[in-house]
This record gives sequence, C-alpha cells and structure tokens, in this order.
Amino acid sequence: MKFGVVVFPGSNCDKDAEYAVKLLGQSCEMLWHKEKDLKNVDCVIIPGGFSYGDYLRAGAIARFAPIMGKVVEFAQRGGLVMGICNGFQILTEVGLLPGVLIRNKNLRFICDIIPVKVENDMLPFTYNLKKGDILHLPIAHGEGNYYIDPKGLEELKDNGQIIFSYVDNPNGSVENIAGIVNKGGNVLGMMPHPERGVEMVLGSVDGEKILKSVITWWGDKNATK
Amino acid sequence: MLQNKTENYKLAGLTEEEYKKILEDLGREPNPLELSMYGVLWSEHCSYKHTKKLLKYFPTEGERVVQGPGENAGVLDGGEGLGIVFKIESHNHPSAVEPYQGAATGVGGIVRDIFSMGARPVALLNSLRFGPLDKQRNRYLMTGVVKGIGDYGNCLGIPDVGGEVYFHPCYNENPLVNAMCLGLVQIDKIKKGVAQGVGNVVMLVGATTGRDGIKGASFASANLEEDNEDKRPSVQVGDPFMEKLLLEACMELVDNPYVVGVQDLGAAGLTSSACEMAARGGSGLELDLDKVHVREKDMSAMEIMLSESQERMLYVVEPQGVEEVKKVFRKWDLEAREIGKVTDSGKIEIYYQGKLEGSIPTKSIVDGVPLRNPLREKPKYIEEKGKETPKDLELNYNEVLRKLISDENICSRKWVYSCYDYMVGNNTVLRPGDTVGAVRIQGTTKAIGLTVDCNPLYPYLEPYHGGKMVVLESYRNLVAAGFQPLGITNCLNYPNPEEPENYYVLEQSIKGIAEACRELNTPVTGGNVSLYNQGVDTKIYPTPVIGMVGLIEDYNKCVTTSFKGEGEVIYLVGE
Amino acid sequence: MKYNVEVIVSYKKGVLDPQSAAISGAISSLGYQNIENLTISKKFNFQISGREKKEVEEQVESLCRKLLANPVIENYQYIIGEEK
Amino acid sequence: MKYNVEVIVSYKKGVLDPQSAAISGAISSLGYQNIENLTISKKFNFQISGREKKEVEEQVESLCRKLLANPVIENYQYIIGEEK
Ligand SMILES: Nc1ncnc2c1ncn2[C@@H]1O[C@H](COP(=O)(O)OP(=O)(O)O)[C@@H](O)[C@H]1O
Repeated sequence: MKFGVVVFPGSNCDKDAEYAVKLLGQSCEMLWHKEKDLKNVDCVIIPGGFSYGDYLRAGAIARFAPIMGKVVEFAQRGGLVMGICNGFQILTEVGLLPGVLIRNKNLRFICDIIPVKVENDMLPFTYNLKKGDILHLPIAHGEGNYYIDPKGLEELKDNGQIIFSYVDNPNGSVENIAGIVNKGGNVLGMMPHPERGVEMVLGSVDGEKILKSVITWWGDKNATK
Repeated sequence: MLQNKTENYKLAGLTEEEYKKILEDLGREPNPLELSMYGVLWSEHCSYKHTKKLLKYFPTEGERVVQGPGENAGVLDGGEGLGIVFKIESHNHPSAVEPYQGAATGVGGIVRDIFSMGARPVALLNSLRFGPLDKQRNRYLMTGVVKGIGDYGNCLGIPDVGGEVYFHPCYNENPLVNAMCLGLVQIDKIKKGVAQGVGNVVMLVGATTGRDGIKGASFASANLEEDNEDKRPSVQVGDPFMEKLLLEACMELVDNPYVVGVQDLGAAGLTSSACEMAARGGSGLELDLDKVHVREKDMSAMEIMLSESQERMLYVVEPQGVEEVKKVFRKWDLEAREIGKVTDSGKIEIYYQGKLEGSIPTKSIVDGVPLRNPLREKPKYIEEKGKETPKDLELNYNEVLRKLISDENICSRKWVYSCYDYMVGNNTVLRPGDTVGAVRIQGTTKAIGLTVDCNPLYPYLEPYHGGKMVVLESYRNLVAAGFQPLGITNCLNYPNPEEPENYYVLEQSIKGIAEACRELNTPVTGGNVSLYNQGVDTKIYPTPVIGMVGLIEDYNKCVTTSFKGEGEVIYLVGE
Repeated sequence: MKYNVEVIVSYKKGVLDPQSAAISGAISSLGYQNIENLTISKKFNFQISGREKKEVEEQVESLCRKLLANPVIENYQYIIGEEK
Repeated sequence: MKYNVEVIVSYKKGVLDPQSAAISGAISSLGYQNIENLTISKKFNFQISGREKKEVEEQVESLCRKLLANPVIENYQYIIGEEK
C-alpha cells in the first residue's frame, strides 16, 4: 500500500509518519504543499506540527495550500485521509471534518502517553480493533480541545462518527472526543499520534494497531475485488 | 564632540585602557559606528575578557574530540563517521526582563548554533533557576520561561528530553535560563563559521533586520529616533516558525559544495558574526548594508550592524553557488541577500548609502581586547560554613519523608516537562523523568544520553571540590543509565567577576571542573559564560551547569530509573 | 482609492473560550472582584486598495469568511473607512 | 455604578510580529495583492463596577500593566464608558 505524507512549512511529524509507515513495510511519498499531485497514493496522511506556525488559528492557513485542493477531491471520491494532531486541525478548517479544535482548557501544551478508547470498530482505521479496546497513545498538543455545537454533536453520535475518546479527558474536548471521522468514514481526524506509537522502546506500540488496521483493510478490500 | 569622548567610550561600555587600545589598533579615533561595534564585541558576553585565561584550564582534547571550543558548537566522534554536536548557552538576562520571549529566543539561539554546523538538532535540554515559588514574581518568571521554551522547541519539532529546575532565594533577582541542544552530523559534512576565499559572497538569510535588541547600553542608542511612547525594546521576539524554515533550508544545503562557511546571528548580530567569521578565516569583509533586508525604514548603519533580530544566518558562498543557495531558501519562502564579499584586506569594511562608514581590523575587534586579571580573595564564609555542624535531625521518618517529597526542589517535574514535546522525532528512548534523557540514532542501535546538572551548593561551599562534584554527578547519571560518558559542555553562571571573592570562586570551581574532566576523560568541547548575575540584594550561587553526553551501543540496554517488580532486591553501591 | 479596514473577530455566544476563562480567573485572583463578563476578540487592521467601496466590501467579506474567522465558533464585523 | 471597558493591546512599533507577517503572507498567496500593513491586536471587553470613574480608571490602568499587556513589548489603550 502506498501512503502519502503532506509536508507543509512547519510540519514536524512528517518524517515520523514516513518512518512509521515504512517500518510497517509500506511505501511512502512525501507530498510538498505547493504541488498539486497526490502521486497515486492510497492513503494521505496530514501530519502533526505547526503548519505556517499555527498563526491565527491552528490549520487556518494550511487549508489554502495548493495540495489541499487535491486532498479534498481525493477525500470526496472516498480516498483514505488521516489527519493527525495539526492534520486534524487542518481537516476541520478545510471543512472535511465538522467542528473545530480550540486551546486546551488549561491553556497548557500537554505531552504524555494516555489511554484512548475505541468507540467505533466498523471503520478502516479500526479494522483490527474492537469497540471498547483501550490504546495507549502519545499526545502532544496545545490546541486539541474539540468543540462542536450540540446539534453537530448529535449528528456525530447518530452517525457513529466518534471513533476515539479519551479515558481521562486531558484538554476539555466535548464528549471526551479524541478522534472523529467524516460521514463517509474515509476521513479521520485524531489528536493522539499513532505514528509515534510503533515501537516499545519509544513507549507505546498501540499506534501501530491503527496503521495496521488501515493496511489490512486495504488489503482485504482489494483482495475481494 | 571632543569633550564628549570619555562619555562616548563609557557609554559604549569600554574602559579607558580599552579605548587606548582601540586608538592604537586603529591608528586614529573610531567613529561612532566603529566605537559601538568595539563596545559590543569587547563586552564580557562576546569577548570573555574575564574568563579567557581561566577557560584554558579545561582539557579540550581527546581521541573523540572532532571540534573543541571556538566554533559555534563542539563535536565529538560517535563512531562510524557520526558527529555528536552539542552546546549549552545562557539567556539569563533577557529572561529576567521578558521571561517568555527571553527563554524562547534562548532556545532559538542554541538551536541555530547546532544547525549552523550542518547538524540536524535532535534533542533539547534546559537548566532553570528561580527564586522560591512563594513569591508571585518568581511564579510569573517560571511560568513564562517554561512556556517560552516549550512553544519554541515544540514548534521546531525538537524533543526536549531533560533538564532541571531548582529554586533558591539567591536567584530572586537573577533567574537562570540555560538551554542545551544536541545535533547529529556526518563528520565529513561539518560546516564551520569561517569566511575565506577572496571574492566569495557573503549572504544574509532568514528574517528581516529590525531595530530590536539594539543594546540600550550602546552609547549611540540615545540618537535613535525620538519617540518616547514607544521606547525601543531591547528584548527580541522569536518566531519559531521562521526558524523551522531556516532549519530545513540549511539542512538542504549541507551537501552543497559551494558553501564555504555558515554562522548564526546571535548576540551583537551582524557585527559579531561577520567579524568572527572573518577572524577565523584570517580574512577581511566588505559589507554593503544597502542590501540588507530591513524590517523598518530609515535604519542607520549602526542599527543594522547591532540589531539582534532573531532567525538570521550568515553564509559565505562561492560565486557560482549563489543562485543555487538562493533557490533553496526561496523554496522555503525565505530571503537570501548578497550583502558583501570576502577580501584580503584583513579589515571589516562597511559601506552604506555609497559611503564607507567604518573600517576595522578584524584581528583587533575579535581578539584585541585586553584581558583582565582581577583580584582573587577566598571568601570568609567558606571557613565559617565549614565549621557548622548539622542541626539535630528530625527523627520522625514519615514526617521527614513527607517534607522531602513535597519540597519544591524535590517533587516531580512532570508539570514542567509535560509542556514540552519530548517524543517528536520518534527517537526518544529515555524520556524526562528518567535519570538522563536519550535519543537513539536512527539506522543504528546506538543512542546518545544527555544530562544537564548543577547542584550550586557544592561549588558555593567548596569551590574547587564542588566544581569536581558537579561533573561527577553528571557522570554518575549517565553511567547509571548505561551510557559511556564522552564529553561535556558547560554554562558558567556567576556573579560579578570584578569582586575578588567572586573571582576566587569562579577560578577555583573552573579548576575543579577541569580536574574532574581530565580524570574522567570527558573533555570540554564548548560552553558559555554568564557573569554579573547579581542584583541589589542578592547574588547567585556559583552555578556551573554541566551538560554531558554519553553513548550506548545498544539502546535496548538503557537502564530506566523505576523499580520494575515486586520482590526485587535493592542494593546501595559505593563507599 | 485606499481604504482603512478594521475587522473584529470574536467567539460566538455559548462557545467557551478557555483563554477568556483563564484571564477572568487571573483577574479575580489578583483581587479584582468587581470585574465581569470579560471577552477577548482579535482586531485586525489593514489597508486595501480598490476602485470602489462595494468591490472592496466584497473582498473584505470573503477574506473574513475564508481566513480571518472560523464561522463554526467565531463572528466577525468590520468597518471600512476611506483613507484620509 | 457599572462601566463598560474596552482595552486594545498591540505590539510596540519595531517589535517583530510573526503572526501578522504569516497572515499577510497567506493573504497575498490567496491572491489579494491589494492588502497591506496588516496588524493584529487583542481586544478585551469587560464590565467593572466602582463608585467613581477615577477609581475605576486606576484599576483598569493597573490591570493593563499587570495582566492584559506586556509593557516590555506591547502598548495598550482603553476606553471606559458608563453603562447605559
Ligand atoms: N526544565 C526541565 N526540562 C525538562 N525536563 C526536566 C526539567 N527539569 C527536570 N526535568 C526532568 O525531570 C526529571 C527529574 O528532575 P530532577 O529532580 O532534577 O532529577 P535528578 O534527581 O535526576 O537530578 C529528570 O528526568 C529531568 O530530566
């Protein structure tokens, strides 16, 4: 399977995502923000970091990058898109995901490894997982406090769009939301960093389970074709 | 003008002796621009006039030393062509005035030192000292400093893998903020801060040059545009996003064969980087300030030369490489301007608006400062404190334990390091909370262990032995975690060296550090000196912060601090 | 023609702004018990050139919607004045 | 008596404002070439109660200096109006 990692000025988890994907034996293309070519990848990762310095609002400026037009088209055609941390923020700003991420409730940046619960196991991103599974995942963000109005929240719940939730809410997110998907289930936004949880020596291996889910799902889907 | 001369050199921070030396070196009177350039380069901060002789005590050679003191950072040989680049630097004074920006720009500065060597920064550490937290101002300082360090390093994506925080009333007026950075480079690709090759092009890259950071002490600042409401801030504002772009662009140029030298612009801005690069190359420079991309209109030559605007680098490039270099910076949306060329005049010649505004012999301004030899006197308190006996110990162990673990100097530091992204990069194998921090070297089984440490009580009570003990502590930390210690960098934070007692302590503790380094075979590859950390009511304890690096061949064998399971036996080792 | 533009972007009512909340807390812990209803907004000032006000207005409107404010949580308002 | 207070905090002249610089860059890459001199400030609004305006003014002044603005790099100005 071929992954693509978008590189914005200020991205800083782009190489980590590439590392994780390759560690799992998959190929990876880096997608420069000024370009308009997704290089035929099967899954786009929008990595963490501080695109454009996160000035104004996290993700507010990145959404206008030329590559994003292609990402939106790709997503609308059903392509797999994973926005991690800053990538989640960008996906909400560009409108692929509902809601918005605001400053952590205590206004502090938080770096830690924390338990996250799987809420929906019917998605490509949780293909190998079970609802209720607890994953220990790294987080590192200052603006991860997910907000959506009550009506939007109802919709998220009704459609099963909440995919991950925090066991102990670190940032004030509504409904302890740690990750959501779009209605189609092909676009994921999550604050925790699965690409950092790929080796025990780094403190966690649970991130691998999410990436492997995507890979297995992809393999199965193409096998049945 | 003439009768103002004394005042002028004093305003520039120079002594009469120094001024006479300048007259001698120049063979004439310096003009205001030249005088203020001398003023900043001959300041303690840039010239080490009080400590140059003392730093000679340090062992700086060893089989692993690739680059000792004198460059932007030191380099050790990590085996198989791997260069371990590291340095520590203080940003004490700016952080006392503006904790957030002061600490942030401190991180920015040390990171630029590392990547100017061609190394990719892979880890940060920091060593912090404040007055006790029952004082509101100390809480304010600490909150700002921690946030400043976090925001800057997090944005750059460099994991912060360790550090220390210590509280004592002696830091009430002078908090200490020392930042250390580690980078990795292929030894044959190391870049140096050198300007060489007549006709080679000097390029200023990165952020615009503004009026920030122009030293209030500089005598010329009185002539700055009068505008009372907006007093010129002497504090710079950092832009980590700009630095991240600069970092990535510089990394792309590591393999470029046309790049002759690189240096970052730190204290004293263009003045120090241009002069130092020329001095290392034994050359001269011709600078055309009209080419500098400035942030504000109508800046004077002096303002451009002294500006401490952050996120800027100076490149020396062979003419045929200039377009390529520009192309890389353009890719990262950065400005790169040709602002001058290398000459064989042995002088720094500054042109502005078609006129020669200054001409200074390189050797004079960089190495010409008369060194000081202050008086030493053993402080009386040392004898007195030596005679004190411990007070009666409290015997209620539960109570003692509770007091200990709730002490602000002992309790968990998680509230500090959880503000730092310590995992970015996928290399952090020992995280904050362990004895030392460690990052692995991707593609190998090796990891580098890092620690910054200083218990200031040791050098305060026993300057010489205390100096040794500070090094030993770092050494023990690394060994305990399974690392072979390789070398150190240090940040000497001390009070006013012109007081004999202070100078005695400074000299003795340096001798102690040197002795320990020699015995342990951990040479000193660089460091930083911060003197005059003294206020109206307090002066800091001698605080020589040691940053030590070590190597482990297999990172799976790192030893973490925690107890691993029930029933395990606990040993106390040592005498 | 040049116009001076001022844009104010503030949180919608009902959206909790953690920063305002924190500053309100800090104010009362500094001992000011008589301060209430604190809100923080962003104020942008810039100059825009265009042939006529209507055209400029459209541009400012779209800039607010696209970039300066996030309509999910923020409101915006602007004033366009001719440059003197 | 209750007063409505508006405080504007902005960077001093000559201080680098990376945020404004980044947003200006974004604006021009969005195709608006006719916008210049963008600056961003913070606007605080709150209500304060006090017996007389002078007393309130002193409090607002000290609040600005201590909390809302960083006098090393920022300027502030405020307007105090009586509540209607
Ligand atoms: N300013 C800081 N930045 C990052 N990590 C820190 C900082 N201060 C302390 N730490 C980390 O917290 C842990 C405990 O610190 P400390 O109590 O000083 O340890 P030690 O007893 O080993 O000297 C260490 O892992 C250290 O690296």
